[in-house]
Amino acid sequence: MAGLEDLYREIILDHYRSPRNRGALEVPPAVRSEGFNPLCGDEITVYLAVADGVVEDVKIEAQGCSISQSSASMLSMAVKGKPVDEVRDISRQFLAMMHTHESSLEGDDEQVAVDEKALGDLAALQGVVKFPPRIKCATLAWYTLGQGLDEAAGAAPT
Amino acid sequence: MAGLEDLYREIILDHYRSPRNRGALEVPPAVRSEGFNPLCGDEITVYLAVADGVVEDVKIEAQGCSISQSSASMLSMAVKGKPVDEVRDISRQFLAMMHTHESSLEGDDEQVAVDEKALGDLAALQGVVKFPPRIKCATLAWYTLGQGLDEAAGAAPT
Amino acid sequence: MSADHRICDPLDVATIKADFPILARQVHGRRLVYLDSAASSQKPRQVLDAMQDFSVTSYANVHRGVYSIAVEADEGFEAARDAVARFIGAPSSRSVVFTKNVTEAINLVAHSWGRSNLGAGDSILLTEMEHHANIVPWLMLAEEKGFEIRYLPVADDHTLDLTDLDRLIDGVKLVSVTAMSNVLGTLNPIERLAAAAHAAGALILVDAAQWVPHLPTDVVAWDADFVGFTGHKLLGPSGIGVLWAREELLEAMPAFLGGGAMIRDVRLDGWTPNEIPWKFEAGTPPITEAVGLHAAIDYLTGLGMEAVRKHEVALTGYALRTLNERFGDDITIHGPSEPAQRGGVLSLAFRDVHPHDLSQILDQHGVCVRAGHHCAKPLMRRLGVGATARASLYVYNDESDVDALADALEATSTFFG
Amino acid sequence: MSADHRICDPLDVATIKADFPILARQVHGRRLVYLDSAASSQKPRQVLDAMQDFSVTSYANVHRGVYSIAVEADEGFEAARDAVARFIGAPSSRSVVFTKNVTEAINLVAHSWGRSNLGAGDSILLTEMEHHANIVPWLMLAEEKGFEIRYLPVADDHTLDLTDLDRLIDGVKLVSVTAMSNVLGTLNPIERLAAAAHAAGALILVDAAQWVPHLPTDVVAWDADFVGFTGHKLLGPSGIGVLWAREELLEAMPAFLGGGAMIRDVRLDGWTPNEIPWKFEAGTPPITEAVGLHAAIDYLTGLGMEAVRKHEVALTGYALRTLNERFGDDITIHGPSEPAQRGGVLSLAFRDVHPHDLSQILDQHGVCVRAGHHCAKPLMRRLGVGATARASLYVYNDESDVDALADALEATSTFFG
Ligand SMILES: Cc1ncc(COP(=O)(O)O)c(C=O)c1O
Ligand SMILES: Cc1ncc(COP(=O)(O)O)c(C=O)c1O
Repeated sequence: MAGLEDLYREIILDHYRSPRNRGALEVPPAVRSEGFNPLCGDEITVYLAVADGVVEDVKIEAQGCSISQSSASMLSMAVKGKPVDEVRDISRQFLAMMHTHESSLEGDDEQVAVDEKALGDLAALQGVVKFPPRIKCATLAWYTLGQGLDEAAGAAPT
Repeated sequence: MAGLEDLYREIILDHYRSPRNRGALEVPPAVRSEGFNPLCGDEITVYLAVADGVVEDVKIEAQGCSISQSSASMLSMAVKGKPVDEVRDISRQFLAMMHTHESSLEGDDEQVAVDEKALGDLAALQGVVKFPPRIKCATLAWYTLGQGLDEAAGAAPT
Repeated sequence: MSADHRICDPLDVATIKADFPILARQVHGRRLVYLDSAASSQKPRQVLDAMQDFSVTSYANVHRGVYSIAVEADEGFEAARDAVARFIGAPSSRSVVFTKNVTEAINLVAHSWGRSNLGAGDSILLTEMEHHANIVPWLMLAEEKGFEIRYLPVADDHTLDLTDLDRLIDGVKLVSVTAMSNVLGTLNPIERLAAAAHAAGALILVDAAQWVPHLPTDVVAWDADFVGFTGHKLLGPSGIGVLWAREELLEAMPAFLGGGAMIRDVRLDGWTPNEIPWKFEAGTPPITEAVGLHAAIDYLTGLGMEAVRKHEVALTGYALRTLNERFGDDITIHGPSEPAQRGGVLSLAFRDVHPHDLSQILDQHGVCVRAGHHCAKPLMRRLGVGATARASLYVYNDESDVDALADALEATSTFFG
Repeated sequence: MSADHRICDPLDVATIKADFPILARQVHGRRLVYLDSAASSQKPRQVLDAMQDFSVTSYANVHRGVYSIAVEADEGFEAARDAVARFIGAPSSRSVVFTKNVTEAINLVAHSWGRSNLGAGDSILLTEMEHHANIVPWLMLAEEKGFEIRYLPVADDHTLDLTDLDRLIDGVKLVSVTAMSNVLGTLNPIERLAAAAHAAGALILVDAAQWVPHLPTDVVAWDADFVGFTGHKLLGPSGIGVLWAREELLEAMPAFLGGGAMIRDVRLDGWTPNEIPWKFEAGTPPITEAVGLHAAIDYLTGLGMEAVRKHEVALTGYALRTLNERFGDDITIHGPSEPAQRGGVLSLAFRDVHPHDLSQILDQHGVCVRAGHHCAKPLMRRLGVGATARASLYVYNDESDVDALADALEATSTFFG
């Protein structure tokens, strides 16, 4: 098993200590999505303000470990101000990186090429894949984001 | 484990080959009780004609192994013409003999003194206790008899 | 006397026998001749060792503990799920639910799918050759819900009588059928029944308790909706069974048992379920047993399920020939007469010796056969018998075991002449 | 630094440790310090050997097969039932039902007793400190039947708040309560609650999953109606649990799972149940697991449950003193502060290190503690935390393990300073 330095990179601890974009947005116009990690009790609420196909603002309420908190914080920075398509792409890339080592329960090991540059700070979370039980900590915010994007798409005027 | 000669005594095989008191009685006046061995499929029907506190007649329909059949046949001989009280006593004695070795599931090993003379032919079934799974074969007819006696007592004019 | 029809066996049974420590044991001074694998099979060293190794190196409760041995325990447990999925051709492990036995698997379907889909005016189709595990749960639910239960009859050649299939299947919501009879050995035409069920708008549940251990299994080729089987009949431990079901069905079904691990959230006034398959696994699962089941699957995969099946066809043929030649009219062997159409389950009637007495006497010769109704009382009534003596074959049996059975049958004449 | 308060231990823990092969293992180059027995305990050689011996000498399916090894298997299985009965002071083995875990035991009561006794207008009483296994089955049934669920609150000292007991218990049909909290260690006043339940005309179910492994148990002294516990928490194998209930209740309750062994007769159109306890044991039970549970009970009986309890009180006291002395305000240990009023379950909050991170770092030091909600989310909400790190003690733990925990806690400052 890998050493803890792979898990607790400085940048991760920094996001944990000073989480970005904490708080709530008014719903509506924003959408609100909730995620639970059924096994450890981590909970997260993602607020998304989407307009004209762009994630104009994002806020996060969460309780959880350093990994889930820093992942949520990094998420908020990575998606804020980005077009929804691009957000979905980042999300896909991030989840692909996380699932490289995950239980084959998730099905075939579809290889999505991971573009570390696109992920920015998020690449620091790569060490998490060496600690299988922590992968769900890192991905919780992202699945919750996905629900929020779906909801925003459904709510959008067509 | 004991040798098979302990189980298959000549007298047992004789009752098996030529079961006594086979058949049915008209119900009512007779009472009819049914027993099943849930695990092996043995089935038995006991018909009792009880009048004035005496088992005046008994008939048996049964399918099963040599032990269950011979026990039923011996039962029919042992109880026919006897007062109900005496029949209950024989039954108690027989069941006590059978349960000496049975699983403590049946509760405390209450020691009923067994009077081999009173049991007559039935004493030949004593060897069965060395073959635990066969005890239920030997006792099936007796539990069914007990149900029949209870029913006859309930049905009797008071 | 039977040397003239020695079989050509794709398995090296002598080597296999050596893998099963219990077969080295003696009973009444004779070698143990174990012919009761249809009730429960024995376990090879490889399975016992895998369980022991797991227990002394990586045991912990599962469900994503963070520390190392918990991670290893989780991996061992989930790897077992993956192995089960591969073994039965399941498209994903998400659709593999661990239960305590196949009985629980069928009850799970009855309580979850059945309770929410079957009501008065509905009907389901079973067969006359089902094990009680595939009758009683439906009788219990029917008492509560008032739906009708129909039965496909057993024909005189001991196969399913499909003459009236179209009429009987019409309008049913579920067909629930054993892939192989545990009394007759009959292999049922699952693909055909699945097609008929789907054409009638019904789902099909396959009780594969006797099939999965003995023949290659492909739940997709069957086009089945639910498939259940049990670990202790396929060289694995007691305490574990499997329900496989199509993912969409599991997703849509309400949970059955409630408790830890099957939830996403619990509040004092409500709860939400976890994802499949965990939604159906309340409480601590049979962890070490899953590891044992995995080892059993690896063992059988090592032998090759095609080879296992060929071995059993050949040995069943040898047994049918040997017993019929030696005992002629004194013996009746229930089930289809063609080895290729049946499994190695031989329910016997021998002279007028009751099955209990038969089993008792065979035991004196070290030969283990089960006597009774084999949890199939409706089938017993159909056959017109109260019980049978059943000898069943598996990978560790060979001609010497069949010969021992035949020799022991002769010996019954000491008491039952 | 803690040498001054070495405890006087009635158990010879060094010898006990040597009985548990997994404790000889290393993790990250450190000795394994197993502090997660509240989730699942480890197994001694004696249990592993008993299961192995049984598997290689006497394994067969149970339920009265006639041949010798089946007789031996039956005897082994039923002897386990007798041992369970003696261990918990049950008046007879007939009232001991084997399940797969305590979760199934509670679900059995909910489905069988609950489904036929609880309806709209009824109510039951749980507590805020229940494990999901004793909440979700009732929430599920209440959704269907529409009865009310009340909760006894948890007081600030982490015992049950009984102030409103009279009002809350009035009119309920069932009180279902854990004997010991798996998060707080709190020991609940079962005799008092049983008396109150009976006075109110209610039955009482005791979730004794955390009690039976750690304290002497007497179901008669409790005056309980239903008691459940689980094998894997008392040195036994996974895959087996126990429901004990008063005989009259079991007699009157309808069967739950349907299938083999639980029937007296089955026809195409109906069935009749077997006697208790088998009426509630559908299908092949966890046979080898029962033998393992028996060996675990023998092991604990050999140590003496009084001595086990004394050991845990002393060691819990040592742990509370050590951790409080070394970490002062940096540590919060949930649960009652008096060792005599609690079990050896220490749910910790440490500085601002999240329990997951704590568990991860402790693992680097070989120390196994569980992080999470411990299947008690309502209690977590009551405590105002999302998760805790839980260290739990058992017979194989001693002061050196507590010291290792404390040393490892110091090391968290490397990352979380
Ligand atoms: C108090 C309590 N109840 C119930 C359970 C559930 O036990 P199992 O998972 O063995 O069913 C546990 C343990 O997880 C427990 O601590
Ligand atoms: C066809 C069939 N179905 C169901 C079962 C029940 O299996 P278990 O007792 O493992 O649930 C058996 C074996 O007893 C069987 O042969």
